[in-house]
Amino acid sequence: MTTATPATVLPGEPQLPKKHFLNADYGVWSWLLTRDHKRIALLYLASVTLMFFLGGAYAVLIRLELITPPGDLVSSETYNKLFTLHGVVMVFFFLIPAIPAVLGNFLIPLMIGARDLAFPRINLLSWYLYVIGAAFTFWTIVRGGLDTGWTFYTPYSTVFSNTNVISAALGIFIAGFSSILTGLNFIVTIHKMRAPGLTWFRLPLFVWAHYATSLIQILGTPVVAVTILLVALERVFHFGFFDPNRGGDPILFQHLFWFYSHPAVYIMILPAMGVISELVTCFSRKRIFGYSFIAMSSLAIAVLGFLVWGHHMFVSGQSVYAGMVFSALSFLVAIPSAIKVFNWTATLFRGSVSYETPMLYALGFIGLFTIGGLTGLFLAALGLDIHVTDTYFVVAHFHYIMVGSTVMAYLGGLHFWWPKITGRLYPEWWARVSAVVIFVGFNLTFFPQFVLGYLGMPRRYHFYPEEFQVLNVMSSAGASILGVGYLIPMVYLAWSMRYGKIATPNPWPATGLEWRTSSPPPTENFRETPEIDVEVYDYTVPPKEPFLA
Amino acid sequence: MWSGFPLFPEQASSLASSVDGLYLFLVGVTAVFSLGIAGTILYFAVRYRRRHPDERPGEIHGSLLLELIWSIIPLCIVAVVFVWGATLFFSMNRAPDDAIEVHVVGKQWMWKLQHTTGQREINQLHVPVGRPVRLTLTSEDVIHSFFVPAFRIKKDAVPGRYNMTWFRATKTGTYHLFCAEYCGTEHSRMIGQIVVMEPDDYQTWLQGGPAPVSPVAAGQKLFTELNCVTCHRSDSQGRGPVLDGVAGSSVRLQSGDVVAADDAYLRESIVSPSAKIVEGYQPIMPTYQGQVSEEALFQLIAYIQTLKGPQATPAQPGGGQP
Amino acid sequence: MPDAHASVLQHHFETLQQQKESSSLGMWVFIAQEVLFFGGLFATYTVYRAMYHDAFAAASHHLNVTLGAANTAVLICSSLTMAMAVHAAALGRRKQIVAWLLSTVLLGAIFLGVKVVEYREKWELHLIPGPSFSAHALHLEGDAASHAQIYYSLYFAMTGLHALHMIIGIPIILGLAVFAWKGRYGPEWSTPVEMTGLYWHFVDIVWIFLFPFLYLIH
Amino acid sequence: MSEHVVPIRTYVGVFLALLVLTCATVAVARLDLGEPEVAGLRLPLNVIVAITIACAKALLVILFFMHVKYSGRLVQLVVASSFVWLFILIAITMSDYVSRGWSIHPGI
Repeated sequence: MTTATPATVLPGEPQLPKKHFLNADYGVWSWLLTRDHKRIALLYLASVTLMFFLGGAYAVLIRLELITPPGDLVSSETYNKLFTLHGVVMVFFFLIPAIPAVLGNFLIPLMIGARDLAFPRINLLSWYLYVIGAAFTFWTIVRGGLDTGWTFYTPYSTVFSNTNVISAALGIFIAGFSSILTGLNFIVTIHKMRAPGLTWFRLPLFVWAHYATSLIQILGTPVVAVTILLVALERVFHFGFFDPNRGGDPILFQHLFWFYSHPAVYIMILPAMGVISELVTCFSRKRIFGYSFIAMSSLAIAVLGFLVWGHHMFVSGQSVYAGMVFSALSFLVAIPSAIKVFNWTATLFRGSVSYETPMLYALGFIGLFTIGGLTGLFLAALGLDIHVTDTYFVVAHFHYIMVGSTVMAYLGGLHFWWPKITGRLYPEWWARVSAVVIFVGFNLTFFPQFVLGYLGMPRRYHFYPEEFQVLNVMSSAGASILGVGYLIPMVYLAWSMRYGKIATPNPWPATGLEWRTSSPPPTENFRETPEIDVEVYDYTVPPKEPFLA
Repeated sequence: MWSGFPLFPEQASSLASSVDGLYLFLVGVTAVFSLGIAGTILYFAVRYRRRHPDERPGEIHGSLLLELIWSIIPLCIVAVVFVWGATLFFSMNRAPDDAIEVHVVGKQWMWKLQHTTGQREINQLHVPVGRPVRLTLTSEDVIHSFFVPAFRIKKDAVPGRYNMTWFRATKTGTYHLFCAEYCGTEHSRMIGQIVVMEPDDYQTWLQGGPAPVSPVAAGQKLFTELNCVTCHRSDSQGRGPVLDGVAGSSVRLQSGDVVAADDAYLRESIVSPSAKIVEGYQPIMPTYQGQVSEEALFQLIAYIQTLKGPQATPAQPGGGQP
Repeated sequence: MPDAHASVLQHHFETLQQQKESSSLGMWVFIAQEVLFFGGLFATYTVYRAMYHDAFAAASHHLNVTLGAANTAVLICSSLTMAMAVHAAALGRRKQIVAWLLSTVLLGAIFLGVKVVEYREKWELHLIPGPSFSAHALHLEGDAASHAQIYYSLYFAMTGLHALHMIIGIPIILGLAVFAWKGRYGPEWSTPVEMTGLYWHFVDIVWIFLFPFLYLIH
Repeated sequence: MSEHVVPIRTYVGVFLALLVLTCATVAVARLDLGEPEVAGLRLPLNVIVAITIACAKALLVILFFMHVKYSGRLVQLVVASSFVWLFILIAITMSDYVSRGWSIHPGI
């Protein structure tokens, strides 16, 4: 370890503030009944980490099974449950809440100079809903799992599956409301709680990104909630909604499902983009290039994202004309995404670039997001999507976006704000190593899957033809590296909570209000309400003094 | 395990090379952009690395010109890709008129296929090289998807409706058939083969085995057995519309709409007769949902398609000539 | 009432005005969410009504238009009483608030009572979707009966969720009445009454669409 | 914004209008207004009238009972966007169903 143990505090060394949100109160109930957004963020951090490793365990089993063509490790039934639960846990219980509910929750009030989110009780309620949703998911697992795929396509989910669709559906329904309430809280907070002088175009881009995300959470999530409810009604009470034997249309389910679940991808990626905007400016020590274009592109992605869901249904028998419209609109989403990538790149130009761990993650993000985004074009192109949809090409594409990009940004952000959250520094050397290991492991795991997909290996296959084995072995080998890469930060971050070097209020140093309070911040965030007269990202001057007593 | 380690799928249909063309174009675009961006980032990151801890670079706010350039150029590229992809998609959805018809029923967990000549196959499809083959797909239970990577085609088999796709094989050989839509426990075993044969071999194959009953003949038999003929008489005196010449015509409905009497319409009229009532008739027909298997439905429709209607008189509203 | 002022202002807000505006915006965002929640059902309804128009019309003829219309009137009345309660709260008329709130609850209960009567009728006629569903009472057979079942599935899902919203609303209003009786609400602070009012009016609006869509299919 | 106290007269007026519109929608449902064809599109007048009346009623409730008429731009924007998104959901979903029957041989 490169960091010193805090046995002795030398004079002049930074010290933890006497009172901060972590030691403001003690005991289990001071956490479980807290209304402090920072503590709730940490509750979320613990829960999503647990879910991440649960989902990751499923991924390990999937990759182990796929080393050989015949299904020799687990039965087909089990395999189907593995990928289903991997998807359900990762999508609904890790990726969707990860950045908003952990980093967003912690940082939005700090970044806008507020004492808390607008509705602290509702914020706590969100976490409890999340936990109840997760509990239903655990119940589903204990009762024998779920085999519908995370997409719950009818009529398989409503009529044919023999697994625990109801409890899983309820879990997702409840977790959905957790997501809705988080979005609601963010929207109101960003509108109504900004510190004096903090106008919209002075806001950090992280806040803009979360605002756009919240719009999707509010306007999309209820639709999937009610759709899941209809699935449950059809399954339990034999109501007729999607069952073709009773005149229902299974494709209608797909419309309703993807109306949310496509924008849900933007719930995962927009906050990640917000994180990257913060990291790139801080470690280039330079104003973000094209601020308003990045801010507006977040909103554009949120709005356009709602108009493209039918590109998941090009082979389903959806009308050819609807397919064309969806395809055209899908291509349009590429533009705001491209704008962001170009602006981040341009931010480096004539900057003062340093390579601390968060920046390594940010640069890794840009690379992986570029590939993930560009392969999205393959899937939006009607004639080509026909071949690659439902193959490993899609699997690779969305893992580049959802894991390669979102998880990279999440980890980057976690490292960046770790000193703020815990008041301590993580060990830089280990962190850099793990960032590189994750980047390499990720590419080894998922790049071969593009090739596999174009060769025609369908997704969700337990058995596969022998000619696909080499690429599958490569992918599994990469996954083992990736797995190690994810474990290392787990270990040293936990270690640093106790033994890490004490951080100053602004260790990087960065602009942004969150860096102008102590690390960790006091419960009320700022001793006095900050007043803002310049926009964020002003790196031409040395960092401003913290608002400390 | 290294034997046959392909990096690119075989091209065995008329569409394959066009799909690959678009694919390779996009691979090129992806390579240019991602290498370009990665290169620029690496160059900037090294060139503008921090040389002094207190370094304060100058401000750059942005550039409208650059924003416009890097919005418009990608927009032009995606416009090209859209048109390219859509054109391909249209040709995939428009089967040539001289195509061989094959009816495909997906079922947990097998593919049942029937040729117009009557041959039935399971998880195997024999087709001649060079002739277009039109597949009409449906499912008995959950959604499946008919995927032949070497042909670059895929189409869902959705219960309760007909989907269509087609291909023209260009190379003899045996190719993978996969179910690409997750359909339950044995999803990954719902696989098969497409055997593409020389036309002569195909003829031989057709003649081998016991003489099959053609779908039309089977359909005619069903038509009689199910007493369809009682109401659907060809002399316009029946209680149901005359079916002679109905296939492929336009039918005017009670609601005033005019619909094309394609396979999907004929299927719906058998399983959901009340959904579209022909003008001038009563909704009295019982449903055959659940009583007629998907294969039998194909046979009935094949038979109805052979009912040509030269004798259709203007007095027949069911004939559908407005 | 400076004391009341201090007690209702939560610590993380600067001013009461900010707190009120936040609550109001929060409630509206919640209602936007509700619109989309019911929206999924309305989308399903639109698709199937276009697909199976005749069966939907036939099935809907078995709903009791008189009861439906009466219930619409009851709900509109309850919206009026709710609006009056909000009005009284803004003026701090303690007894009036309680009276208007209780009449809202009463009207809500009448609505639900009528709904129970209607549901029971459907139960007796075997019009509850599921294995025991029979379109016999509708004089429909075969596929038209299946499509009528889709109609009734939607009918129960939509009116059921609507009724659930009312069932959630009623205890909240009762709670408000208790607090109003204790004199919590006045010109300084009546936001809870206002917000519940918004919720209740939203529930009314859902019914305003459900009534013609379910009862009045031509 | 919410400070505005609406006169009781307005509430009663809106209430009466809502009742009248309810009676109107029931009455109209008993008539067959037919389906005239305008520019190739058949317009089911009964449906159109029913939806129009329902929208008018909803608008009255939103504007007056829910005070949106007196609220700030932001609240109005929230209300408008929720309905715009509802429209997106229904309209785009229906676009698939409407165009499924369209031929892909557009006269070529």
